[in-house]
Amino acid sequence: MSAAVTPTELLIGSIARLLAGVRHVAVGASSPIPGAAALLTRALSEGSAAGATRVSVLGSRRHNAFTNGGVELFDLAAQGRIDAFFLGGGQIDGDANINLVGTDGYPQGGVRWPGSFGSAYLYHLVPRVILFREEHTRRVFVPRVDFISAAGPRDDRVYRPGGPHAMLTGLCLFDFDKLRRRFVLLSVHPGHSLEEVRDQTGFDFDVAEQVTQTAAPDATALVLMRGRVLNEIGETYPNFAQLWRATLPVPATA
Amino acid sequence: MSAAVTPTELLIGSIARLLAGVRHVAVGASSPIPGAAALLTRALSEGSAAGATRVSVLGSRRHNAFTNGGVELFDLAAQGRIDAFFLGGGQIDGDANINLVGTDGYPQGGVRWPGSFGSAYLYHLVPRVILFREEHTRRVFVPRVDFISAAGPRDDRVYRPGGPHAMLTGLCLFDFDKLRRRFVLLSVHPGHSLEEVRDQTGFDFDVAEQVTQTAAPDATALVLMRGRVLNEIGETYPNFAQLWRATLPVPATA
Amino acid sequence: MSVVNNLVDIRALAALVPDGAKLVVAKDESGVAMAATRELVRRGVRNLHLVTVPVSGLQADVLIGAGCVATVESSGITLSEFGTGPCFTRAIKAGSIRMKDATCPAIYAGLQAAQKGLPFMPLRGIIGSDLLKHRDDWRVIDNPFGTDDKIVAIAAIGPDVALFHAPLADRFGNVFIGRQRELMLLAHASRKTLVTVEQVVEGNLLDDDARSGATIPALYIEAIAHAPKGMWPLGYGDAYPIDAAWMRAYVQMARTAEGFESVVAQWLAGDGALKPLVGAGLGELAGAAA
Amino acid sequence: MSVVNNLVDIRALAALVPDGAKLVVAKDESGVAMAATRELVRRGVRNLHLVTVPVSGLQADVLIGAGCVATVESSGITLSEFGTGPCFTRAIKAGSIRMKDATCPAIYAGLQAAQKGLPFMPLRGIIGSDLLKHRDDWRVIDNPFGTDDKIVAIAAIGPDVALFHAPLADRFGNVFIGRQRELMLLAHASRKTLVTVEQVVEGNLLDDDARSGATIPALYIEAIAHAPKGMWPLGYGDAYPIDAAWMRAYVQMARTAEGFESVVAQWLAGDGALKPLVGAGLGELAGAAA
Repeated sequence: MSAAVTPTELLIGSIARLLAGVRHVAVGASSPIPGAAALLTRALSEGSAAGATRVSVLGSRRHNAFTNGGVELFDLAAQGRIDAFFLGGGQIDGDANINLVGTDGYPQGGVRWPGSFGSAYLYHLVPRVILFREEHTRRVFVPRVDFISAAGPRDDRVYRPGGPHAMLTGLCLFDFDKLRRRFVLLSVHPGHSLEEVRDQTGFDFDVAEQVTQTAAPDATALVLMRGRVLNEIGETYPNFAQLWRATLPVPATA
Repeated sequence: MSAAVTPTELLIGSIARLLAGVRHVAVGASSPIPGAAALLTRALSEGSAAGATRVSVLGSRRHNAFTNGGVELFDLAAQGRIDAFFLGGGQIDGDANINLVGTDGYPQGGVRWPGSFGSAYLYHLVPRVILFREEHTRRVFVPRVDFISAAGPRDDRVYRPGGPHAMLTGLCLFDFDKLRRRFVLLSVHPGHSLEEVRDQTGFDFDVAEQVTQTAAPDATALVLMRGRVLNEIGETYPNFAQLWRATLPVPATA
Repeated sequence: MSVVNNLVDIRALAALVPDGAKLVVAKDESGVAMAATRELVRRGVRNLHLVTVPVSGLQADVLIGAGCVATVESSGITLSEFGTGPCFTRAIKAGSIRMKDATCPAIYAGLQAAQKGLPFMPLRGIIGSDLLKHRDDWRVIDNPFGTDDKIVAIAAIGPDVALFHAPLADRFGNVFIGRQRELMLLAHASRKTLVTVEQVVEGNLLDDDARSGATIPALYIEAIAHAPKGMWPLGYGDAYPIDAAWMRAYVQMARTAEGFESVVAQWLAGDGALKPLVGAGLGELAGAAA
Repeated sequence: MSVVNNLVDIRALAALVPDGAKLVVAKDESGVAMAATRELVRRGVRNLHLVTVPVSGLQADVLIGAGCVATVESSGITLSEFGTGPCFTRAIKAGSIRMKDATCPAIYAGLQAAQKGLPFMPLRGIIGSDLLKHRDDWRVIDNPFGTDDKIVAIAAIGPDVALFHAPLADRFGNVFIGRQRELMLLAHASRKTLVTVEQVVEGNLLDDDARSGATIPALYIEAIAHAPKGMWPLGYGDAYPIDAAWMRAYVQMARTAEGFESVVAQWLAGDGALKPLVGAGLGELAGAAA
């Protein structure tokens, strides 16, 4: 347990802090770290006065209670019954627009990514969308995305109870200021610096008065994470769980 | 089997002839005679080149394959996958408007009936709507309905692939001329006359060149009706089946 | 998944329906929580906006007769082979309820809009019907993909509470509905869902590969009460038939306000047969019982 | 209900997908008819308009690679942990397929409109996304119950054929789908539905009170083929895992058109492991097999 916190564990712990108090968090496909963070949030919230956080992990059989097909997540979101969700992006810009389609012209363009998934919809409807992208480079964080899969908040009088709440990368954590519609750097991960964040970010952002070092998960979180949460996420992401387990000080049985 | 055909059997046989060739007929609530006619149509159609008529009897467990709730009938109808349905009316007028709500002013008015059910929708969408009302009086067949639950065809450029196909009463059978939008008397039931129909009908209608006596069901239909169909309809309408059975020449075991 | 403690007794369940609630209920074939309805009447709930999916019978009639209902939104109130709803008819004539006459698919469309968090759903048909004249929550719009093609927009019906009866629940708060799929729609569309069930089973219904696809997950369920024969005097599929003698007595007695009071007194007192009290109103019955 | 003779062999099933069909398929978790997809490739079906609900992986990639597809309508084509779809990416760059980029709930909305016989369904979100610029079947309209409230109308997606894999069928033509409810949507929305199943059971699924609520009735099903392990090389719930070695070899080999030809040749030949043919295109393989 005294083993150093890995970067993955730091990210999981950071996301779980962003999820504190949510009633229902959903996790999309191909999202092992957000999934682990959601499961950690649930484990931490059990027995609390507000009741345990509900977690719906797409692709899981055990941690997903939906019985109305793939549309159920979207219906719940529009009803305001999903409090938090995760989106990434091949490109993300300073207006919080995200691009999951491709670069340099559409449709043939340069790089082509899989597609927009549910982003164009959920970004408008889920109040606490957490943008998560580990790669923190100017390739990802661009001045202006080449294609808007899902639009950041803007003055268009469109129904938009949702939107970006924070953005976590491999280097740092940003808040998103909904009034000024700007990212605000809150903390930098251990081993990294504000200068590095500036160098690797292609858009302007604000900086909090006190930029801290991103806090590691506390002992309770770490115990839950490396035990129950690791087992739970392994049902949906066995390869991720296996790699994570290999970093633990005392290897558990597979 | 040589027993006289009862009025109920005449109606069932007449409806079955109107249903000949339909792929899928649905039968609404509180409709034992249309239900029996639909089941007779299925029995007669089995083994035909076009395949058996599909029957969906609302309220039945055995003769209803729907698994998507009450909306499934309406969805199928809008897709054009229900060929025939039955509607009645507290009042019906010569423009084929039907009233299932009440008389003399809305909402408090005179007589109040249960309500419009699915009529306002299905009347537009099902190509072969058979209007069926046993009571044939000027109280029912009025010059103009007091409340339009479901509107007859009219020049309003509204999407309306469906509409009235025929109207069967306790006295007679009308065709509905879709071009001229008029009821056309086709046949009068045994024991009744054209004069009686005129006396009891509050709206103008056309009369076919050759008004015949409504034909009784043939021997094949009568055997199926009094055997298999009577048993099948008894699942949904036990009281109706019991009363019918009591009219048969050799009482079957209950 | 942890055990959810949402199993309550039926009075506690009925207490979760506030006065003035928009309450959505199912038709007889789908599952009607009659035992819970009795507790609503006993409690004297008031000013309900009752939405029936898409029609109702005895349940709506007794709630109306007992003065629990301000508004009825329905495509049909009828006791089917037993006749028209006597309290419904009386209330309409007296103008003591507001009636929102509907057509069945419009009720489904309004609930589906609520389920989907949409302001409205389009629906074919209806145009030309007088129903449309009396509904400001139904509007004719243009089909944006058509030419001169009008279609009706049905505003969302967002119920406060759904109340219905189902076959099975488990101790994790999940409810099995079998083929009565529209109960899922009621639960999804409503802010709060209350369910009575014939039976509470061990194990988790969501782990049962045969039943899980026809199970409403606990996510939508506020409370469940175990109510065997909870549809009586209505019948429930193959489990028990409708109590036809009770229904016939009901229709006879409820023709007058006094007769209906006698029905209610006897119904609140137990599950037995109804005894017509010739010439006796509720006052006398209450006196006799005291 | 009589026994329906719609059980066919898998080649006969694939023959029911005409060239040029708008074909709707499910995502990996819901049930992908891979064995039937192999028969489509073997037959050389052409010009499909492939609609994925809402995303696809290997199935879309092989159909695109094999030249079966003219248009892809999808919210995402990805092999998930195995990487991007190599044939999809190549076809996009070459401009050899028309891409209708979507967002997941819009695919569901378009199918639900078709299911309901509606010209469109409204949908929140999307406005501001560049997706909207490239879709003339998505239009911004006014919410008739709002004030200055724009909402997107999604035109119906009416597929000619739905093709998917399910756990069970019976000899009456009914198909059990369990929790994969969106398969019911595919069947309801499409003119013709083709299903492969792991198992054919005796008895009528609609008479099984546990399963009937999660059963697509024969009414919607054109043909069923019995295809045990019909999702291979994909995995199927708890029944069998994804063939990860095959998938890794696929992603490696399909990076080039020649490598993909070798994949197809081996895939059409059997259910075994993929062997990379260094320097060997389909021509050589075909020669070796002759």
